Amino acid sequence: MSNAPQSNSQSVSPYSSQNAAVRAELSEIDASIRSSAIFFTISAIFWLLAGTVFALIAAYKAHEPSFMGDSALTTFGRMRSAHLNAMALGWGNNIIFAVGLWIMARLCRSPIRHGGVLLIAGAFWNIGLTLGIGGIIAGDITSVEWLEIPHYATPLLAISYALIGVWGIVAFKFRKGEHVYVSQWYILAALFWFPWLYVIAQVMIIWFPARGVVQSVTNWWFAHNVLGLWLTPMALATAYYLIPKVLGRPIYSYYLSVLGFWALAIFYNWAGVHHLIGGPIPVWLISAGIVASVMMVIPVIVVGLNHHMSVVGLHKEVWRSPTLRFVVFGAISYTLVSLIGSAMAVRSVNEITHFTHFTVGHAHHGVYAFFTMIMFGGVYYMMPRLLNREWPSAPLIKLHFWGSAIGITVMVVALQIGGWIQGVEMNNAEIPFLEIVQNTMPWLQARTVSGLFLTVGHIAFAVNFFWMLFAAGAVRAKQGPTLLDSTSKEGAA
Amino acid sequence: MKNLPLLFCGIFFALAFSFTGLILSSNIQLGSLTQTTETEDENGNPLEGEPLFPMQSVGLAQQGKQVYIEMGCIYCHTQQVRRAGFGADIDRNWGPRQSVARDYIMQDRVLLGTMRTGPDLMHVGGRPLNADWHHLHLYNPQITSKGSNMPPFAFLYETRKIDGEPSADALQFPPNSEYGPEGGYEVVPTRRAEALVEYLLSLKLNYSLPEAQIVE
Amino acid sequence: MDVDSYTDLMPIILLGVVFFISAIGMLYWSSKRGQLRNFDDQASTIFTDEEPEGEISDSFPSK
Amino acid sequence: MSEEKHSSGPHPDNKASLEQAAMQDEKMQDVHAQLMREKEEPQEGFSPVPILLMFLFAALCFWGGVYLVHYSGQFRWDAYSPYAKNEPPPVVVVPLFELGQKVFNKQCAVCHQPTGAGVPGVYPPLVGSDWVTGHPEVVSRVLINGLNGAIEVNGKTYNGNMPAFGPSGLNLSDRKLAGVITYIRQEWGNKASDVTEKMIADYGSTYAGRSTPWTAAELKEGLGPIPEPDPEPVVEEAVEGEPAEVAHAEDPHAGHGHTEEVAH
Repeated sequence: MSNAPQSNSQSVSPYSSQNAAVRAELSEIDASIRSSAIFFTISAIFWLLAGTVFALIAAYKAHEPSFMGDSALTTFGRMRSAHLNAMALGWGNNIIFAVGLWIMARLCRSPIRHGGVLLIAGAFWNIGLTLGIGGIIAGDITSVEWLEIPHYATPLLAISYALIGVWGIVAFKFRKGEHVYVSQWYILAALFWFPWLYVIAQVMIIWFPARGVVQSVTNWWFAHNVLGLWLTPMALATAYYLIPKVLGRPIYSYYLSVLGFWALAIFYNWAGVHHLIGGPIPVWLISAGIVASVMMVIPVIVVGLNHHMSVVGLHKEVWRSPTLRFVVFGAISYTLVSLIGSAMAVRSVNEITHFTHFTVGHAHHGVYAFFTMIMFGGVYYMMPRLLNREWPSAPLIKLHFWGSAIGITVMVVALQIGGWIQGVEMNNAEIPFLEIVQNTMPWLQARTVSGLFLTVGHIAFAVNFFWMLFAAGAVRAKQGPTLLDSTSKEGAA
Repeated sequence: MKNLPLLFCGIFFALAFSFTGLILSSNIQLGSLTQTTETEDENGNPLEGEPLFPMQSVGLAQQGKQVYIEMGCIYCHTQQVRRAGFGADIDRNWGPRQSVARDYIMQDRVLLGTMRTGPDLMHVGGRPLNADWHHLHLYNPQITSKGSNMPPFAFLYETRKIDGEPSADALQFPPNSEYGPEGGYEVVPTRRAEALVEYLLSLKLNYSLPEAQIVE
Repeated sequence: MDVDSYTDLMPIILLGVVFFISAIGMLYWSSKRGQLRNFDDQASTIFTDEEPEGEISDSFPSK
Repeated sequence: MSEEKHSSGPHPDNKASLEQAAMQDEKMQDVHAQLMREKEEPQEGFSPVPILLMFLFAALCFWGGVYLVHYSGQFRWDAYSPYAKNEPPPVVVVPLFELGQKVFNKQCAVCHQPTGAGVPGVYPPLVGSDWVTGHPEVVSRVLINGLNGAIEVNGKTYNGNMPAFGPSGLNLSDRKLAGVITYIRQEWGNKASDVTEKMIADYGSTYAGRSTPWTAAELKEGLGPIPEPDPEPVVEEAVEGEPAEVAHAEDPHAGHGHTEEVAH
């Protein structure tokens, strides 16, 4: 890999004769969303680190059960749930509110209105989440997967989320440009879907519990759609925006992106029931879930093709750009994880993988290798434009990339091999259960090791970020001029 | 698409489509299931005089379920038995038959679970494991199942000095086991431990339902 | 396929049909309004003169 | 407002020269001016979706439809198996001996060991124990109500307590009790007669009231007659008197194969 490229202070093409109004408008947009985007990014990184700590505890406890086993607060069930909520609602939502809304603001071509609303809502979101995760650890966990936050914290989350959702729609309403770029569809759809999902799930499971198994159908309709209709569209929106933007080349086929968007909207919705294959629900529900999960191959191939064709021929640039290194890693992972997901939904495969670590590996493959890596890329692109500063250290970015990439690859491979073995052995009644537990131990230990890699990556990311945010040195080191000129254009390789 | 209304309608219908198709329809089909007898008469009503299943869990077992929820047991244990021929749940005597929707209608929180790091517990009460075994297992799983990766729940138990006679419900540790208390002390389950074990023992799938007969 | 098993799903099927018809209607209306024409130039809306098409706009910070 | 883009032919330079030559006279120039201001012709704007993709999607949709309808169990709420047809699942009757073996391995092997040898000093053996192979009522009592206190088996005394498996205890069905007793009376070289579900039902009803486990002494008293359909040593060809509970398809002898060659 080429060593640090030559300094990027001098921009290649002469300062183009852009009239001041349009230039000012773009910088105004970035300025208007700067405070909220930075606030969300900071809280996102805080939750990322907190979630990583919970993850390490839970992963280590998986093969050393007596570790921190003497108090109810740190029992495995609560640590895992705290990790899940810290990551999904803490890191995931905050970084979406940062990167996603920044992209929305930019594409709406108009400075955002009432930025303050975002800040207030963001503050409530983080307070609610802290209260919620504290509640989980204290023992008020609801033991409903993806909805573990106790009832006293969820209204706070729902309201502050609705504020942000409404803000997004208002921003879209007052957009200037006539065109609606594909990222905007995805962001708008996600901003609309998540609150509806969240409110219905809360009402039908926690507040006015439905009768019997309908709770589980609702639970998994919600939980899978959090991934499919909230994290995935936001990550795809970021990829659809950053890949063409960084490479300076329009998306391969805009028509494909329309097909991809609507196919995802229709099929992903139904796929959630594949978490209950073999479970106590009518067989037609399961079959509908399986069909929808397999049909998900269509939007995945379409998006994969679209992104791939947009990158073809510029692989060196992709490798040289920190943003695209992460984003393209994420885009490739999306195709891979979705194809594995569709395969997992088929009954004969599901019979083996259903209750095993294979599913855990798949979940991390999707939520980390795809969503989180794209969001890392988004931050690497957004921050210089918000702060008018460059990232202080390239080696830290590379450390972050390799820490995360190796970590997630090791984790996914280890859990999915271990999970497959676990599944096959579990379906063979001769093998006593304790023996299966023994056989999965080495793979769980490998997962803990991969967790260390990820931690290194996250620390490198946080150090680099806060160094950029606070250290005055970074500004001096980067005497690059203001945002608009110092878009560190690479020599026209 | 260029304008908001069209985009919005599409987005709304996409989710409405799956909400009605998955949630509403399962609520229509399963939302009004009632208890019934093991076999129904020809027009589908429960037979008089026969016990109605599934039974409502009450008393200590119900409180035990709250402990089960608070400890997050569902993150390693499931409560669903897959049908014969799809996984080896019945062969592993995790239950005499497949668990069906009606088995869960009396539960205010359904705890199906999705991970089997530990065995399925739907029929754990029907297995030859008595309360003492469960208490020892919960206190420290290494006692009964060496090498298990289940965390110890010793905080549900209280180690106290024996004053005179050891109390009746003190845990019976296997002879000179390294996990037992030192001399002069005994380990007694707290109320939450007793409730949890009562709940585990109440988890039984020993009844048939019209749509799911126990076949042996 | 005994018919009576569908009766309890009838409301859902009707709702599904309504959705389907309105989806086709919207598609027809949007193509009438010309929203499905010339997609591709929308793809270039994200380029501005500061970050024009054809230029790489991100690279590793030199240190 | 965005500057006119030449039609993006691969080599824009020589295309331009062609256009220069064509537009010499003034009129052409004016017309051309209007043309120049117009936006490009709205071409269809979609690069051809690889046809292969369309075939793949069509195939997927077809598969989806077939799969959903085929494995939908007629969309019935009570259809849980993808192969659910209309009629109720066939009731498969397992011969007593096989059923007994399964029940034994599940419930009893924990203490009496799969070999039936028990644990010296702790759990009494079942192999060659006359309590087991003796009067069927004795072993049935033990299983229905349980046993505690000292019991002397093959010369050694054992002092444990056996849980009750009847209604007052772990509540095994009559059929399972009959199965497991038949199994232990005919496994590991034991040669004793079947104990049928009906016998267990009779014993069960007589001892239903009893909730305390037996002691060894009590076991021997008040034994009823051995039910005649299955006299101990003499085994007829096929047990006519019995309702043919062994109703599975093959030859009824199969279920009793053991007792035949066992007749001594």
